Amino acid sequence: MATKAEVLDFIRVYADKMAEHRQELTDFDQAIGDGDHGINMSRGFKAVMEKLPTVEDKNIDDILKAVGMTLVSTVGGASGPLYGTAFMKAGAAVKGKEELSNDDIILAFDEAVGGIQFRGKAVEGEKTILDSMIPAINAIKASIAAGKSMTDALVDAEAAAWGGVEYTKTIIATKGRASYLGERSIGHQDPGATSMAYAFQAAREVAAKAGN
Amino acid sequence: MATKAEVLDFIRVYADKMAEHRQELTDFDQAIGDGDHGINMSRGFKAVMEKLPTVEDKNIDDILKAVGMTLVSTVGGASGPLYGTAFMKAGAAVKGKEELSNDDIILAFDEAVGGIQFRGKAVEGEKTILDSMIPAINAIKASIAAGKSMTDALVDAEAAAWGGVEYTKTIIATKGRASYLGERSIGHQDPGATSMAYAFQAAREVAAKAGN
Amino acid sequence: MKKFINDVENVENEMLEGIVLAHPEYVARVEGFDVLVRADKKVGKVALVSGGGSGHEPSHGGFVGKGMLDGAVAGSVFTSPTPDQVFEAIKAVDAGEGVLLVIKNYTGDIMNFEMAAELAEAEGIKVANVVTNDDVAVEDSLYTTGRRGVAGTVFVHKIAGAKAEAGASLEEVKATAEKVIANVRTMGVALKPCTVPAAGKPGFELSEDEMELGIGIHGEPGTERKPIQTADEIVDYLMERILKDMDPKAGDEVAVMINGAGATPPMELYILNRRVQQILADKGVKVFKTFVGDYMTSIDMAGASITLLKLDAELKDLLLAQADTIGFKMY
Amino acid sequence: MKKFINDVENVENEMLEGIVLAHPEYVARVEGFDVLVRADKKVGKVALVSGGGSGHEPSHGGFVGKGMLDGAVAGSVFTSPTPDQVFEAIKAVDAGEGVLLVIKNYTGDIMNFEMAAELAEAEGIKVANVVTNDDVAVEDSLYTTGRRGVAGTVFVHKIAGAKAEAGASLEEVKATAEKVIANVRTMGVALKPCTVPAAGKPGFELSEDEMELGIGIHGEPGTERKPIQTADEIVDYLMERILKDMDPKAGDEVAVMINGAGATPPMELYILNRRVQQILADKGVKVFKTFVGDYMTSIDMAGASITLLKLDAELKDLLLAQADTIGFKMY
Ligand SMILES: Nc1ncnc2c1ncn2[C@@H]1O[C@H](COP(=O)(O)OP(=O)(O)O)[C@@H](O)[C@H]1O
Ligand SMILES: Nc1ncnc2c1ncn2[C@@H]1O[C@H](COP(=O)(O)OP(=O)(O)O)[C@@H](O)[C@H]1O
Ligand SMILES: [Mg+2]
Ligand SMILES: [Mg+2]
Ligand SMILES: [Mg+2]
Ligand SMILES: [Mg+2]
Repeated sequence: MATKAEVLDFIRVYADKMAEHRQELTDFDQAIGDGDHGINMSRGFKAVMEKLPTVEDKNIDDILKAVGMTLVSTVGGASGPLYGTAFMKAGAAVKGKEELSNDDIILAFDEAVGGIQFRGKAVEGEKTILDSMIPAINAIKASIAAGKSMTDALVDAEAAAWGGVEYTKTIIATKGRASYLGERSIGHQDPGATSMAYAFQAAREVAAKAGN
Repeated sequence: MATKAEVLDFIRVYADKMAEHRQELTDFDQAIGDGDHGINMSRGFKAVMEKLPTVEDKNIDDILKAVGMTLVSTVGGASGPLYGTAFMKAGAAVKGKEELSNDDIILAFDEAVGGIQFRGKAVEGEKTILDSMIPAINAIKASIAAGKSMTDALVDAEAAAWGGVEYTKTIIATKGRASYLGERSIGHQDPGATSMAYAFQAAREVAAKAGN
Repeated sequence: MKKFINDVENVENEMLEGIVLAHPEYVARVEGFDVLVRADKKVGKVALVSGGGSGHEPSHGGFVGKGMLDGAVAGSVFTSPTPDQVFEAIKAVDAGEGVLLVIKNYTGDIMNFEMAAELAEAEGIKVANVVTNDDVAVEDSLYTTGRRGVAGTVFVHKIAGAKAEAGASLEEVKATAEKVIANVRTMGVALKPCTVPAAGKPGFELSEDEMELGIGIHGEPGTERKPIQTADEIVDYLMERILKDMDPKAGDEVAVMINGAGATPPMELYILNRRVQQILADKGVKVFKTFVGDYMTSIDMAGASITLLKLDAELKDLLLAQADTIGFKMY
Repeated sequence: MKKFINDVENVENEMLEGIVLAHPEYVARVEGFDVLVRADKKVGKVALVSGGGSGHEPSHGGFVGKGMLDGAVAGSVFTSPTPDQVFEAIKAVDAGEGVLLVIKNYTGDIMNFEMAAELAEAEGIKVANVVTNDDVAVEDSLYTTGRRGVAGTVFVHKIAGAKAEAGASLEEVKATAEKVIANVRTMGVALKPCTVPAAGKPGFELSEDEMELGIGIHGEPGTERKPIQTADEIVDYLMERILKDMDPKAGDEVAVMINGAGATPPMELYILNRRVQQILADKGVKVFKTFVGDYMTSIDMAGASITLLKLDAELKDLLLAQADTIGFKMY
């Protein structure tokens, strides 16, 4: 489960990570894209942090939707609509909730990944955000089904996410800007998959702190 | 005195020097001008060398005029009209001559420097071509008046020319592009004075070879 | 990084301010947004909106005006503008006849413009879009997102803009735009990389004797990195790729654009053009009109692209139709 | 040196070929000479000839056409054209009403154009000349050759060209040109040097954090070399010098030109313009018209210049008069 405070904490921790890894994500994008992913994500989450105080008294769904809208209107590029849609869809999935059960959390993740797939029309294995996100969500589901706590499930999720990031090094990009490189995209780690792995890292840290 | 063969030889030797010192003259011009003096002079004398075979059967004055016209129409910049006028005026001064007496040579030099002054409206001490040319011509006159041979007079002339070049390092440019630098032109050697000193060097070498 | 800027966070905004201050007779800014629209809104016609990341100037704000665009949306440097910005542009220019969005084929641009279109349609505005993809450097296959939209997009603005100005319907303007897209091909080359202000360092590296052939307008890599060659050899390489793809016949008529990437002076563009024209003349392809200059730049990249547009009678008329914008004038 | 060129000996010629191949509707080349003239010679008017070294494109061939120049002479890069070339231009454009030579104040340009004028006068052609000297970076004193002619020269072409197009006499056109010269002031700045093709290396050096204020259009040094500053600080410095010299009063009207040196993208020029307009607004000086772009370049130098021209009623009319050239269009 997750309280509203934890959701807010997750947003803040993730925003910090985007600022902290701005250069790293940009460097990854420089190798196979146009070198702005870290700039885009950190600009977006800086705006989220400015927005947050105005919505933190609202329900979780309103908070998530506000985050999504802020990302959509400040990130731009490919990642803006994708991350923005993910947060908006996650919000819509938990309408009216003041606290999230594990089922709510799983539903929110499912809706988020569905939103990304609707927008980006990609599937796993195309060297995108999905390559860390889908394995991570699958890991959560498996671990919760196996009776683990959400904290432990998120440990597994983060590991799966980083595994997905590693996997992106081995494949050709067929979506996004990196697809122009063809064969030459092999060997490089996908920036979007990487920024998504940090989302699971942030979730895992927050859950561990809260002890859920 | 100077035969037509020696005049032609002088032109060839000087042309070689302009090719050889292309970079050096350009570097001097880069410091206080626009970095093209060696390029300009070598382009002009390359054209002169192409023109020469078509006029070498003519009189000395026609040859000198052809050199002047070629320089005027190929050098451009400040040095084109100046060197071009100098050769044309020198040619006009020795009209009809098949061989030059020492008086003819001195008259040709005087007319040449007069042409440069008419065009460029400069006087000695302004950091220009004149600063090596005028001392060199004065040296010829003094040495011939003192009974020296033209070969020896040209040794003195070349020395005076290089003295003039050294002098240009100590003065502010008040003519040409270097004048924009004001005080900052001090310490630099004038490219035009330098290319003119090579003219006296060429003349000295040719005279020494001929033994006049 | 050596640039005339004040604050990397603010280059896009200050640039837009500078454009409006320079050319109030051409463009106005939609207050609070990074959107430029015509100083005098034209009513009773289909409106054209284009845009993309900043750093391609005069694209896109420089083409707002009579006979070309009605609105241009400026994202951060090399980053697609966001849906809310595009939506604002659509609302500002719509005159009831519908709005055509001219989108360059990049995942980000398509998603952001599509989201904006959804917002506009929800408000009852008729919106259509076309996606430009003229870059022959990139293979158009199932395994890519398709070819990139690059300098040929300017011809789409010009010609679709003329069609709209002439009073055609949204469907007609869209069909004309698609005809241009079907007939325009581009390929580019870079000699020196560009520097995104917020990144502070060049986006890729080329050693003193290297060039990147098939470069994208955001410095995306191309087909080949090679030792630098003569202008003629470079043109031969680019033209071979373009001509292979578009295959014009003797007697066909084309428009030519030699586009500078930002740091390449006219002198070099004209030397490239010389060879392009020689090749077309050798093939018996007739050049109807040539454009040489900076139309779709990549900030301060040293490089150029060659664009050919195959023309028919309609496209020729529309290409020569009056246009009066900051960056493109035709009378 | 990274450039799109074939042979350093041939850049000027190949560039001229490229220009004529691109724009046959605007310019034609005088066969065998580095001279561009209007594609359709205008008769019954005073003709204008300008020129200088190559490397300043679109100056000067790019301004040949209706309402501006009748002929342009291109020397080697950064080297004044020779008298025979200028003479050829004069002969080609003279329509019996006389020819005005617009010369930038450089020793070489003046001597070569004067020799050409002597040749023309010897053939009975009426020739007059004006010398532009708008660069406030250089002191105009007895101890210099006077101020340099830089980007302000473009306003002389535009306005004197309009005067000639309107049918004024040689004396009148010259008087108008001189009015522009008396009222136009410019100052420039460089961030990165330019490379003359024949030289093969940059003409001066600036370290990664330096700029050269008061630079000339051939990379001649200026007033000061300083650590690089923000765009606004740089504009403040340049404007202070320009305003000190021209001292416009509140209510005065000016034209503004933000000129790029060749490798500076529009984005940065507009950021500079923003500050220029702020300063003028603060002083109550009215901006009548602003031009932003590459008008008088220094090959591939990264840099810019700011030009102000104080206007009266005549100059305003002539500035807005129709012009149709490759590099400058006004309708
Ligand atoms: N169709 C898509 N579906 C999912 N993710 C995508 C898609 N296209 C691109 N991405 C992700 O977006 C990342 C790039 O984001 P960013 O650099 O911010 O945008 P842009 O490519 O527009 O510059 C890629 O690394 C990739 O993970
Ligand atoms: N008025 C003048 N009289 C004599 N010599 C001059 C004058 N102006 C310039 N020069 C000479 O010309 C030289 C520069 O020639 P060059 O570089 O070829 O022409 P530019 O200055 O037009 O580039 C200077 O070094 C100087 O010696
Ligand atoms: Mg990116
Ligand atoms: Mg010089
Ligand atoms: Mg991007
Ligand atoms: Mg010169």
